[in-house]
Amino acid sequence: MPSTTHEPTFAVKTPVFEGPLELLIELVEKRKLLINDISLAEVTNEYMARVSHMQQLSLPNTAQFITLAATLLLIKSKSLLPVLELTDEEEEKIEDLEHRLKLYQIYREAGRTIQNIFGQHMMYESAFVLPDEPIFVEDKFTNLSALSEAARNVVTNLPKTEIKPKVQVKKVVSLEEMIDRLHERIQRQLKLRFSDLIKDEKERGSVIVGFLAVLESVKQGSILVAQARRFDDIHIEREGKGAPGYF
Amino acid sequence: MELEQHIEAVLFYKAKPVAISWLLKFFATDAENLGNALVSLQQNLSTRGLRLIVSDTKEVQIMTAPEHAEVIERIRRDDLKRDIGSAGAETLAVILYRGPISRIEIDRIRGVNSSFILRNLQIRGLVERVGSESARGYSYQATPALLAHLGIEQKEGLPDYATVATALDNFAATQPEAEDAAT
Amino acid sequence: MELEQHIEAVLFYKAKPVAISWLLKFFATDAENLGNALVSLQQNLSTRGLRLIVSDTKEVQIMTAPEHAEVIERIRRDDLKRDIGSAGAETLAVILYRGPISRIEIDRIRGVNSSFILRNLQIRGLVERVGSESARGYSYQATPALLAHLGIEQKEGLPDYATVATALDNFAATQPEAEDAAT
Repeated sequence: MPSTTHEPTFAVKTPVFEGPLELLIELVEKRKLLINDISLAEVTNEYMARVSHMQQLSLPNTAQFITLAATLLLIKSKSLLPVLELTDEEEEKIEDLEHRLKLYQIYREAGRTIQNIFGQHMMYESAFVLPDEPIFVEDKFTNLSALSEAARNVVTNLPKTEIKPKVQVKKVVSLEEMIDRLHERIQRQLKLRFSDLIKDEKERGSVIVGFLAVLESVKQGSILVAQARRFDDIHIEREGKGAPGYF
Repeated sequence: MELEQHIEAVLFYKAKPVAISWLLKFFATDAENLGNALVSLQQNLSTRGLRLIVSDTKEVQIMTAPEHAEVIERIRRDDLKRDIGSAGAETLAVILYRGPISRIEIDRIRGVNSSFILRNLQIRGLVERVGSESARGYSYQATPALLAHLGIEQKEGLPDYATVATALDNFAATQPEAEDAAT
Repeated sequence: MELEQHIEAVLFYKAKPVAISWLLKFFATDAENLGNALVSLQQNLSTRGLRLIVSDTKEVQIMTAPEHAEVIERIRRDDLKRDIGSAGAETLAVILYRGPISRIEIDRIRGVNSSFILRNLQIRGLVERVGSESARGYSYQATPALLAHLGIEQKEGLPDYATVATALDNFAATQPEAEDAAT
């Protein structure tokens, strides 16, 4: 179960996911799917939508979610463009994600059991009975120099303010913006190359979102995409213009 | 018999003499029932390391069996011979510099649970509970005996007092008020 | 068997987690003897109001049996925090099934930074650091207090222990490479 935010500023209760694996597994389980490339491709759009929503809310940790999104997009692209050849490294990344997700699922289930039984039937130790008249026992620590040193140690080991990491979220182009831009350019240019589409984007996240936008349009049938060889540029065309029927 | 196990758990938990009249009321039972349960408990414990002691004052208590007295005495002496250790010293320092301070605050400062250390410091007469138990547990302060031993009349006289106190105060200010930290 | 009764008395007297290594030394016995005595004590207590907890931290402690929780809670005035959030529970699961396990490995399994949760679990006394800090950070283990909160004598008593352990084993068997590469 995702933890729910208690921030009064959100009028609508938005489930807040602590990490990307939690969000991903939630999406897979919601559809009652097993963890594999097919199910992951299926949840990619929703995952991206959630992440773009997180960006709009400027939630912390969004950067971690975007890192995982890159792998998810690889899976998605492979499922939409079977001709797409993946490098060994990419294949590994995908396998690793599936692996981590399956392992995480086991612990998540185990965690549910623990949450259910936690504190339900406590076992108690004996209550501490205060000695009536404790005898004063001194030792090597009961002097000012040892105790002030101990105090300094305590201060040194204090956690640095808040432990919760506050990752700086960089502004990444939203999915919608990217799709709009794509359509506009197709109208104008009829044919463009993927590298042109993203050439002004320096952020990796924008490239990812741009790529998803292309894939999305392919799925909707509004453009045609082709890639001659891997690492080659992807050619995008408006459908119905009888351009080279690459695939 | 269930009552017997209930009584055993309660006496173990209380770890001190409990009035039979209290047990009667607590378990809402009659003298015969309770008597039978106590006799049975006494019998069952007779072969074990613990005993059920019934006092003239109509109190009952679970204690270690007398044949283990020597072993227990050895532990008691060993325990007192051992020093409080660096974890004990740190806990004691927090109480000295910032006491009276609740257990939860001590735990947060040190990032670990201090219950057992606090017991040891109390047994050694180094710290004592103050006031009554609140939602944050008891508060603790240094005993007069410790202060006299250290020759300290007021906290401000402790080495680096200002630095340590400020650091601990600043830390406390970053901590959530409520108990419900995100676990 | 006398050792068993001695241990029972000592654990009752100490009233806190006692290291198995300490028992070995204190009773000047070997691991097999001690192990037998502990198993026998656990069996003998199983029909009584008390239980023997054996934790991953290699500690033992006598506690009231889980069936008596309600009775004890009628006596206790303070209310222990008796719940845990899903993130905390998930982290506990990782530590129970894979402990001792380093923070970095926990982070990797959960896909998030767990420092904040681990600190809270430590403050509540549910997990403990073991050993010294390595390149992967400290390692964490389940304490007797955690087992007490779950109402089980050892982690194998978790209701789905066999299922989860088998799933983890099968998983490790099917993906040995990835398992090793897990960092």
